[in-house]
Amino acid sequence: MDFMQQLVQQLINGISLGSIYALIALGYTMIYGIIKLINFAHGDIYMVGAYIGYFSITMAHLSIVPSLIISMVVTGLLGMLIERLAYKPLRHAPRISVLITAIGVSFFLEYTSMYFVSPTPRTFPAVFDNIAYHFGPFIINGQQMLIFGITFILMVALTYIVQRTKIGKAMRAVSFDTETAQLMGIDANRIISITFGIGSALAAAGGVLVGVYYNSIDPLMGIMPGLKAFVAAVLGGIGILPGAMVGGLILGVIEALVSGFVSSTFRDAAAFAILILVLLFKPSGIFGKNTREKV
Amino acid sequence: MTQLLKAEGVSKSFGGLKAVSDFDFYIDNGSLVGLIGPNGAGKTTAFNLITGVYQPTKGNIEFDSNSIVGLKPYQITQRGIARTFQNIRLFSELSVLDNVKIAYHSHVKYGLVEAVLRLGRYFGEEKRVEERSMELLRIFKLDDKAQEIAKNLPYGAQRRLEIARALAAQPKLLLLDEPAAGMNPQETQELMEMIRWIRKEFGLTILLIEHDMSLVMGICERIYVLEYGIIIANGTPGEIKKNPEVIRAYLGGEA
Amino acid sequence: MNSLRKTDLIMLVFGVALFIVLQGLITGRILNSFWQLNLIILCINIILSVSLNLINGYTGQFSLGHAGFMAIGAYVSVVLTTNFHWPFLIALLAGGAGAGFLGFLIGLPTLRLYGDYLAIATLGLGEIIRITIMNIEYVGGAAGFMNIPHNTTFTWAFFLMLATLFIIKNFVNSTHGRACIAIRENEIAAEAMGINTTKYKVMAFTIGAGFAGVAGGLFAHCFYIINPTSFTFMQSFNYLIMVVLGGLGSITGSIAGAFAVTFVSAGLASWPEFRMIIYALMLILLMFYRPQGLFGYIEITDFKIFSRFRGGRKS
Amino acid sequence: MFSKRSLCIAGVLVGTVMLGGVFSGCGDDTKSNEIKIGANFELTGNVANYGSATFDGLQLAIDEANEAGGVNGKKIVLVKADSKSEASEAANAATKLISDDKVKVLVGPATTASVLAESQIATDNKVPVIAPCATSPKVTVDNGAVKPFIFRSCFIDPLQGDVMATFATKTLNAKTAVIYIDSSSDYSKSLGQVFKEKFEAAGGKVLMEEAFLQKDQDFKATLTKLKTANADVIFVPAYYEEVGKIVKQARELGIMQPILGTDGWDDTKVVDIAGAAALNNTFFSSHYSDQDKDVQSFIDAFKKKYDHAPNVFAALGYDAGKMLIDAIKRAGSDDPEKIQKAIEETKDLQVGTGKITMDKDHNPIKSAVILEMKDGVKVLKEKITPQA
Amino acid sequence: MGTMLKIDNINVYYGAIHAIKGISLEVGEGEIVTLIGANGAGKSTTLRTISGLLKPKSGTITFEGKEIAGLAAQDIVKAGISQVPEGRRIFANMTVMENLDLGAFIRKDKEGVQKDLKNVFERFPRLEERKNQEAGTLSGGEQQMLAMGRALMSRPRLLLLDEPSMGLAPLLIREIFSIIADINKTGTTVLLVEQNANMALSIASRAYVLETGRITLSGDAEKLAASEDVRKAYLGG
Repeated sequence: MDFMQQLVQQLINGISLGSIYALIALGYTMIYGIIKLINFAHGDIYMVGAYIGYFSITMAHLSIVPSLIISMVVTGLLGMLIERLAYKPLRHAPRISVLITAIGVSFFLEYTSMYFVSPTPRTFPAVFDNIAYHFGPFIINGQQMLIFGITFILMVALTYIVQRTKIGKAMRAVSFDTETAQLMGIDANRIISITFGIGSALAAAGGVLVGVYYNSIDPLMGIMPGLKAFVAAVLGGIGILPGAMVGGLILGVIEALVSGFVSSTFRDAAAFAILILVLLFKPSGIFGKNTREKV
Repeated sequence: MTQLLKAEGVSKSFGGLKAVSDFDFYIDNGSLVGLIGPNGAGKTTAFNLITGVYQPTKGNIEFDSNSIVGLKPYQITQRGIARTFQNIRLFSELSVLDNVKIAYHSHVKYGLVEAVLRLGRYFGEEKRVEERSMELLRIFKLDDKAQEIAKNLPYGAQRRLEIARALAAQPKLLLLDEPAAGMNPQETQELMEMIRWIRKEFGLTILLIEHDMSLVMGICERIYVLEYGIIIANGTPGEIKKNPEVIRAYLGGEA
Repeated sequence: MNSLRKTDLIMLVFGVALFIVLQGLITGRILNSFWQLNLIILCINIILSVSLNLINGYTGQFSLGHAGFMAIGAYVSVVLTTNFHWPFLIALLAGGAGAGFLGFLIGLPTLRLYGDYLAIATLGLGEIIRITIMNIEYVGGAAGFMNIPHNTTFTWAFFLMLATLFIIKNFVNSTHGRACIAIRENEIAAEAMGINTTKYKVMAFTIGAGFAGVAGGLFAHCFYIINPTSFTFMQSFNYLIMVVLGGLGSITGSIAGAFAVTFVSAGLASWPEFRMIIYALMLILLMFYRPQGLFGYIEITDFKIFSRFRGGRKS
Repeated sequence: MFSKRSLCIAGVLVGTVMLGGVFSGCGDDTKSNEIKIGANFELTGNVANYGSATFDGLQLAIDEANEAGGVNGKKIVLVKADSKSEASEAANAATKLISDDKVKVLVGPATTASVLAESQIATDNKVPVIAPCATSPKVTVDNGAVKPFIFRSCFIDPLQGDVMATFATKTLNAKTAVIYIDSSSDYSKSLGQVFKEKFEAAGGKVLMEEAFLQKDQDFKATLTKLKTANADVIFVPAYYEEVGKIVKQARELGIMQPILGTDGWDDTKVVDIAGAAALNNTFFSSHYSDQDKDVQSFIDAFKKKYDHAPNVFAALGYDAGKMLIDAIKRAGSDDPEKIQKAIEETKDLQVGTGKITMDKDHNPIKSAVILEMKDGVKVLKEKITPQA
Repeated sequence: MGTMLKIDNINVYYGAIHAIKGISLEVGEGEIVTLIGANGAGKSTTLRTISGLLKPKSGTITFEGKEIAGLAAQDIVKAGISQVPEGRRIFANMTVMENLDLGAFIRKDKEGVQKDLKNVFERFPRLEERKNQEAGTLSGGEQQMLAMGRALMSRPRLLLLDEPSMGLAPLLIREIFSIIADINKTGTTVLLVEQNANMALSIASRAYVLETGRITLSGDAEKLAASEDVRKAYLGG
């Protein structure tokens, strides 16, 4: 393979990796958008989603689609429950306390899961054949396309929900100005709760798909993807759905290129370096709007 | 009298929207000048331009015969302009005393090493700062509340504390942004006396924005009236009160 | 104003007395080496949490990269002691200086960012530092640096901790510290009071990073081996937890936070399955009932017993 | 600001912790009919799966001994401590086990760096350590000097690297190779190095060396790069979790060459993750073959207790337990120094994975096997009995 | 004319600050009542308390005979009170149409909403011209119209207006006030908070003067307009 060929194959690799980051980042960015909380537990919710999917497939012997739906629903409810129990009481507390609570929730999910499912990784059964498609010298496999497709569809669906539906308008209103939204008769608490539900369900979808794609899940699987998804969301402009998608893809492509042409051990460093550079020149991310406090 | 502050042709637009346009004004050394106008007329923007929070889109501002355009807010403060804020910006979790002590920052004469190892001038300077701060608090009748947390003070006291804090920065020109907002008539009366007194005592020049007409008319020597970012009148309180433009702008169209 | 000196003196006497008692317990074998080791770790954690508090608590800059600076200090000092046979103290200070210098270089551009953006940027910087170290074969790469002399004793840890407390307390109680606090309280007003906010943010960041470096050096000379896994962002979270648990803006709080985290961790060592679950629940519950941390903005010297000696601090 | 209630909560919290500390600090009343053994393992953190698997194996060996009436009439009690997958915490945990729980012997942790951190403390306190699966030579030998109290129950990296390099050149006739290591593991790094030396010494050529990090999920970028080298074999000395994904993704990218590995591969998870088909044409070295009769009893016992097949970590943990029990029996006492002597003299001991004899460098002499994966089943390809 | 809103001796605190010190006031059905006073006097706080954004520490608020103090903000909107907040606070990143949709958030009757939308567009033709424009790009006057239109979309029986004249040109202020009067004529009761005393008094039937959290004057709007006290309070002696 010559350089160009390798470059194209690396772009394919990067986009497929990036779709996963994007999928988790979508939920991250929604939740951040509405209560401005770095929900460090998001990656762990993704992990829980993967396990629920795993148990639906292996124990309840369901096929992939119902398992995916069950996982999304249950995890969505879990997200709402976490919001209700852990974050809502702290709505007016200092932000850093909420952040610590989020870290606490993250630890709690990781280690409670570890207690119940043991730290040993579980292997996802192969729920469908993974066909490799050859386009000339390039190889794309079915699951890669599936993940990219699902991420894209979810992003479009989510954008539709947020832009066009009543509940979506309420979300944007709460996110922009909670108090005024309340003056419109919007129950802000309910909207926040729903947003958590949707965000968590998205994370669960990500978890199940990653389980299917990489075959292996473990209780600490959410830490790095969670962090990367957050980086992706910030990169794209946190709170902005297409931003999360683009941020995720950029991150994936950067990682693939660095792994392919430099060294994979510098991959994460490169991802963070790009993030910092983008922030220095565009402090609110690629799609973000700059706002400064009014004097 | 020399002109302490002089603004010439100052304009400021925010994304095409002109907040202040072709602003010409001056403040004589030692005078007490008022800046009035309806809400949204651009008064606070004028303050922000003088103190370096905003940079003018065009025009020049001179302080003490030197241009201060392009300087950072802290540099402008160090040159001798201090201000208060319309929406009180105290260090709200700190004690009243610490609020004032912080403002002495530019005038404390000990270095980092002296501070950290508690050598040399540290104790003397800290003592001086504390004494001076307490003195200021006494002037503003806040000395008995020196150890209270600023956010727990009543509104009027917070306003006074903000002025005390601004004075601690030892300015030549003091900018007061609605100092009497939220005060009752009696408090306003006292504030008026206090502003007169500190001007004399500290040899200050004062520019103030105010809604409370009794305050403005009562103490200002000269008043600028602003509407839609343009100065529509300029004169003594007596002149301003009779100016039909001002009455229209201020009391509203239908009288 | 002699009361200030008096408070210092009392604290110093108290510190030395505490040291004599603890050292006595160690020499007398009443505290076994596990507790001795944990006391050393406690001292290190106090240095880390107090120095992070200077950045996060006092200056209000949300930094999540403390473990990175700790790593710099650790690696610089172990290279100097192990490969160049420098004296321990000099190597520690060099490690601190190295971390501080890096903090300065990094802080200058980064501190223009605000809030969560600063947090994720500093987290990223910490990870970049760690990954870079992991790729340097000279210091052992990912496997770690070995054969480090075991220089860190309780005495070293305790007195360096005391020095850190003394210096940071004095910094905070000077006009420089007040400038930092003013930035936390209201950056716009601080600037209007003539405070060069960029300068003080960078200063707090540099000093905080420097002490993290010293703590890193102490940490590294404790275990014969260090590897980059000890300096992940999870460690930075740990120090943040200590600071917030104790109360942002309170040195006493940081000490209490470090104490609580260190000993909860040690006390739960026998129940590894539940250790993290209990720890997590403790965090969540504490944030529920005391979101401002155990001590909030309050110092131990603010309590009644000390009021006779009260100096420059607020009540 | 300071409500009474919250002060109370704070007080109670701090108080409990302190009391907890004091009590656990005092509780070292060893009963005379017990022998305490410290199990210092990665039970939480990044490599918790390896640590806890090793611990499971150890636990099985101890349980068997206790059910058989104990050792020298005494019951063996395992005291667990968590090294949190971090070297410094491993040292901390070892200190606790030695000084607080007064254990006589330490077993663990699983990874080299953690054992190295622990070893000095153990040496200072004259407590023997058996490291079940730390394969780096540095664990037992430091600058040419054998560490008297440190032992292991697995073979060392040079052996495996040598075996696989020989296998590649002799059996597979490979002329070129690429090496893909886990750079966060000492194990993987030193195996990569040994393989390179031996492979090149045998006339082969290493075309490319790449690295990944523990917990990586996606290897396609680097594999795409490795594919360009088009080497005869790919050597991946790493642990099963990543290996499974690497093999799977390599085959997906059309890399069909033989992939070689080491004992870190030995877990059924590899098959689950990579899929049986992808694993065809892969070979790895390990400690035993499950077709080996001597090993069957261990595998059965393990399956009975834990409901799943043991992996290599569990097997090595079991071996460590066996070694220890044997040594205590022969020492006839729970005196750490006597146990240390006894471990040194271990000879022809039947453990879970075969027969072992301790050599002068505190490394067990045991046979190695090369296994081939055929449709998801491990098939014994070669058995290498070392020259003692 | 029945009493629609009755506030009885409420006290409201912002943290430690006692912002409202025992205010009582009444709004009769069909009236325009105005609350005037200087900055920081507590006018907005009063409106925010009625809307449920702040909870009074003591005192009662009854709306159409029902106690509403302490209800959640969305339930107060459902009860029939809508507020045009100070500074307009439109959702700047959404279109004009979306803002109006949000105003009708609590309503389920699609046809009624369509009808009200038509009414709003009739009243504010400029909003219809710009219905697909981002609200943040509107001029100050248009934003005020949007904020009012948005509040009307919930079809309130009581409309609370907080400083509708703020930052607007005189011509526009006149327009806004005639619209307020018009809205009132079509059957919506109005409680108006204003700094522009003359303007407010010109359309109101009754007025209350607020100073530092207390009501100092109240009565017939025309009489207050002529009163020297009000003039003094604004222009100084």
